[in-house]
Amino acid sequence: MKKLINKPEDVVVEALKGIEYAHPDLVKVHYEPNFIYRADAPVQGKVAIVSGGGSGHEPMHGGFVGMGMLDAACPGAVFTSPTPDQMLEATKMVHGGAGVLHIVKNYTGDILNFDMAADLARAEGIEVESVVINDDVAVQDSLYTAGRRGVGVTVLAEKICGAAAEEGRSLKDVAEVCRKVNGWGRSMGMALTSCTVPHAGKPTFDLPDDEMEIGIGIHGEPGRTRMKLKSADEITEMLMEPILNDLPFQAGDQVLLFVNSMGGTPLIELYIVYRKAYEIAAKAGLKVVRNLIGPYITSLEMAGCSITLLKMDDDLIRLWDAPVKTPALRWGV
Amino acid sequence: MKKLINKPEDVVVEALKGIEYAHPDLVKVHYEPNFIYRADAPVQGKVAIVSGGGSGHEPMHGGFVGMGMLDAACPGAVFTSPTPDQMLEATKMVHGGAGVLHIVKNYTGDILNFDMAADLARAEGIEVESVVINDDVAVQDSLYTAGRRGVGVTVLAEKICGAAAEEGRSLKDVAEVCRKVNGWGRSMGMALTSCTVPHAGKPTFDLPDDEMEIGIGIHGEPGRTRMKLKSADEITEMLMEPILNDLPFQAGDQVLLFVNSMGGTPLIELYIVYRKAYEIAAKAGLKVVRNLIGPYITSLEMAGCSITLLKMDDDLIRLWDAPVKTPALRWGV
Amino acid sequence: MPIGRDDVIAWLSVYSQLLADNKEYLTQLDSSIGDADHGVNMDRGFKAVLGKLPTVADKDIGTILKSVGMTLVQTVGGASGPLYGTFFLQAGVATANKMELSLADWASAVEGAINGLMARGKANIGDKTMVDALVPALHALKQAIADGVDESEALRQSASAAEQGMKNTIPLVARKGRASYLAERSAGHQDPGATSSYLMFKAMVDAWTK
Amino acid sequence: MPIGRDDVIAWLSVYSQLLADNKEYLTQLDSSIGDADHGVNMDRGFKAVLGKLPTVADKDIGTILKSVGMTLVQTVGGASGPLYGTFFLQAGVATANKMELSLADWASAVEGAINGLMARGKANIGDKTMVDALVPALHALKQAIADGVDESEALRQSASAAEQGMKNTIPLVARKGRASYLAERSAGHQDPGATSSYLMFKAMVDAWTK
Ligand SMILES: Nc1ncnc2c1ncn2[C@@H]1O[C@H](COP(=O)(O)OP(=O)(O)O)[C@@H](O)[C@H]1O
Ligand SMILES: Nc1ncnc2c1ncn2[C@@H]1O[C@H](COP(=O)(O)OP(=O)(O)O)[C@@H](O)[C@H]1O
Ligand SMILES: [Mg+2]
Ligand SMILES: [Mg+2]
Ligand SMILES: [Mg+2]
Ligand SMILES: [Mg+2]
Repeated sequence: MKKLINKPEDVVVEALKGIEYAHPDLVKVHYEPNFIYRADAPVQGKVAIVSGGGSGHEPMHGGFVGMGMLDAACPGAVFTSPTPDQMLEATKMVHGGAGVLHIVKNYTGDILNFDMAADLARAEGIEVESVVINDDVAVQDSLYTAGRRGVGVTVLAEKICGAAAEEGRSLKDVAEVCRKVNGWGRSMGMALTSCTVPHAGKPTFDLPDDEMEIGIGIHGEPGRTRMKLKSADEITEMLMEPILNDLPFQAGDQVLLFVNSMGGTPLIELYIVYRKAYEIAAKAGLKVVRNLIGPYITSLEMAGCSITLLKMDDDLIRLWDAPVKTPALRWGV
Repeated sequence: MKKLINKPEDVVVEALKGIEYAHPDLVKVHYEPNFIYRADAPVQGKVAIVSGGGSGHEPMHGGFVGMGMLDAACPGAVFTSPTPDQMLEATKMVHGGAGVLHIVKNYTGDILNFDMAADLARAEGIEVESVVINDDVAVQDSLYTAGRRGVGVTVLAEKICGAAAEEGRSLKDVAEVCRKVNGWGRSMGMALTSCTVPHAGKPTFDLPDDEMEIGIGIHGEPGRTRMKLKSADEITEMLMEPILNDLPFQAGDQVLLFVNSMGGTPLIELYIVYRKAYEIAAKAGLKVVRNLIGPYITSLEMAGCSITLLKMDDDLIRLWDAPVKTPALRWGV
Repeated sequence: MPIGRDDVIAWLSVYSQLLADNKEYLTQLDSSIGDADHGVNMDRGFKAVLGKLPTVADKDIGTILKSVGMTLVQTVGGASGPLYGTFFLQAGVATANKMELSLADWASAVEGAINGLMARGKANIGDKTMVDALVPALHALKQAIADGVDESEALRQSASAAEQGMKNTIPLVARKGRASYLAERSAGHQDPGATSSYLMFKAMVDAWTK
Repeated sequence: MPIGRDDVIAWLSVYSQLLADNKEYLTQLDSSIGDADHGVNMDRGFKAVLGKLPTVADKDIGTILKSVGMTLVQTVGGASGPLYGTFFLQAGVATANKMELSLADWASAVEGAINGLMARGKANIGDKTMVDALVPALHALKQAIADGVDESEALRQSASAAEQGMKNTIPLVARKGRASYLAERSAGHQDPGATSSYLMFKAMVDAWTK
């Protein structure tokens, strides 16, 4: 295992320490239970937004804490959802009197732990709404299964809901925006390599030099199918097609196109994929009005990418453009 | 070779196409010769800043083109410095009447090609100043050799000089700022893995699972020494020590601490390194007043990191904080 | 053989040790169809439980089990944290204020625990989860008690039903948890949660039978 | 044996082919002490030269060589682009308006070319660069001409001096170019640029001797 770490069990806390040292103007870090929260929390009268999940997806979620995005983020162990006490304490810390939105990615662990936390917070008199993000078209949607994973749309929802909260919208309205974003967004990912969970010490799966996994999530898990390596253009087509067919997007739609690195894929390759994805979107009659390109929701050092397409209307565009000031996303201020 | 590319010979142009599609509000792309330039170039009366170098270091330099930073960036083939016609055409395109600063990393190829371009531009009546960045303490400085490589300080110099130019300072003054930044900054890097140049198709060097290279540059070249893998804290010490001793920095100095990913190292590990580097700096009596953490000057998908320390004074701090709006660095606007 | 609080603590200690011994094995199973953390998660949780036990060792069985549940909820995370957490919290509810339990008391505490876990996780038999080991183990235990078999033997039958249930998960296509994302590709692999559940029943045999 | 412009073009074609054939070898050498692109750089440049040659084939030797130099400067990049570019530009200066050269004319054109290259790169013999192959090759050529040896033999002696110079780079510690960053670690490896320079002289033998 080749990583810049000390002991596997110290990875999360030492990274938190780094964040604490690096961004005191933006965030504070609470230990035991662990969470990152806005330096100026609680913002009175504003709906607070709390998210969280396993570590290993950086900058998500901790890098998105700050003005215009999250009020708090709860990091679990690597790829392990955080525990209810983290979300409960974070919720109490950032609650500014207008209620708290929990943005939860659809994984059994995240759902169960956030549910417990929400129950506990409500028992303490805090109004909590939870919205579950489940945008991964690689997973068949079904009533009888755990359903689709929450992936790339999470980043977009956190940005957009953060702006809505900043505007002073009510908890109900911010949750509504979140559900709309979730409903209008679709993602799919692929891996060129596995990643290594620090505690496990070896790659989660073995992938021969000429093969790739299509339909992966963000936890280093294998995907839906393994196949021979293909060109960037072919891979981009394989990711875009199920996305385009699923919603379905319609000619004339305005969209945000998000090309994300799984961690180990460098920017130069993302732009090659973006180029093709943009051309496919244009051919489908979609107007790419906004984009995001880079490592924003990652799987440790996994090489690969995911593509997210989010239908936009004027309200969403305005919320996307609104000022944001976090360690990982910053504009307009 | 596992990469999201089509043909090796198309990597640079296809990535440029992606940049063109993605950031039309910020930059334009010129092909044959290839360069990226500010969408609003030339900015009349402002000193223009042109940089460039081999591709494979993204976001450097193309991601730094825009308001408050570079006016143009010339990408060569992967790890191959660009040719003089690129720098000449870029220089002519962005020249706004106040002269052009060439920021050149100290590599024989970059120096020779930029020199030729500067001569040609001067012959066409454009005032050109060149500043060479050579901040890599892993290389012994000597009159008889090619000298030290230009690495991390390049990013900082481009940001700071961009702000100085935006303020309306003269070419002489902007070049002076650049030389000051180069004089006040030191860097050192290390690799956990090699990287693969697309055309070469296999890793530049083989590194056993339990070894690392210390003192690497940014072109996938082996470093000064190979040794057994160590912990993040030990590695950070090995990078910080030569940096601290070289300038030397003095207790009480204000510094900018830049922890950079070589491409394949994820953010969570960078924060672990940042944590230790910050503590070492603090122990040396340095005050870390600004920082930058992320993949900004990379070697394709190489895993590893570099650390850059830049002494700051109030002028440099103000220039660092000044608004910047580029694909890869954005704040204050 | 009444089950005293020392027995409960002995069981928890043995289970912790089994989890520590099988940490890599469980993580390995989770690598194939999950995210390579189940062994690490369970070991972290039960290490914390071991640390907590001395502070409640002089309390009643219900308090001990609830403290285990709370500790797991706060240290494990993932899917298994709230699930095993709920299991122990509910077992604690059923044994509140008890200093000693008959095997039948214990069986009904386990039943309440499993019901709580299933209510939380909404998985059924055949979904390829821990439920596939837990439910057969409970049925075997209840059956053995009803049949009046020797208590040690009852525990052994229960554990072996858990083991069989665990093995039965191999051919299944997962419908719950992370493995469900793999759909057909999840078949052919043993469920990690079912495996840690089997170990829990094996720990009763190891701790309570000679 | 006067050297006509067709001979110059034949030489350039043979050299292009040698570079194409040795693209991976040169890149491999550059992997050990550089950045793994020398073969790719030279091949890209000389492919462009081949494409350009037809447009200048009816011109004088000086024009042909200058066009080669300009093409290399604009397509190779890296250190070798301006260096080989300068080499050919200066060779073109020395042969301006010539339709035919004696071997002595050619030797002095090569001398001008090498001087230009060395003025640009500021490397000397022993710095572990292309200079280590070029300078001995030139000296051998001049010596052979002075000694009045057969022209084919003179070219062969020149190429073999280049080859020896190239091999001599192996033990050297680099002082110029990328390999200098490796300091002592650069010893034990053959310099890629010296290798492509040797191939340039080998191409004269292949093209001009039977
Ligand atoms: N809905 C559920 N009901 C019961 N057990 C479940 C459910 N979802 C997952 N599990 C169990 O949890 C195990 C995985 O636990 P663990 O790896 O610790 O958590 P995570 O899946 O969050 O990484 C699975 O093997 C499965 O047995
Ligand atoms: N200053 C110099 N003078 C002469 N030759 C040099 C000099 N610097 C480098 N070289 C030659 O250039 C070769 C490397 O060329 P190439 O790999 O194409 O460029 P780069 O080093 O920019 O990647 C070296 O092997 C060496 O022979
Ligand atoms: Mg997990
Ligand atoms: Mg090069
Ligand atoms: Mg798991
Ligand atoms: Mg090279």
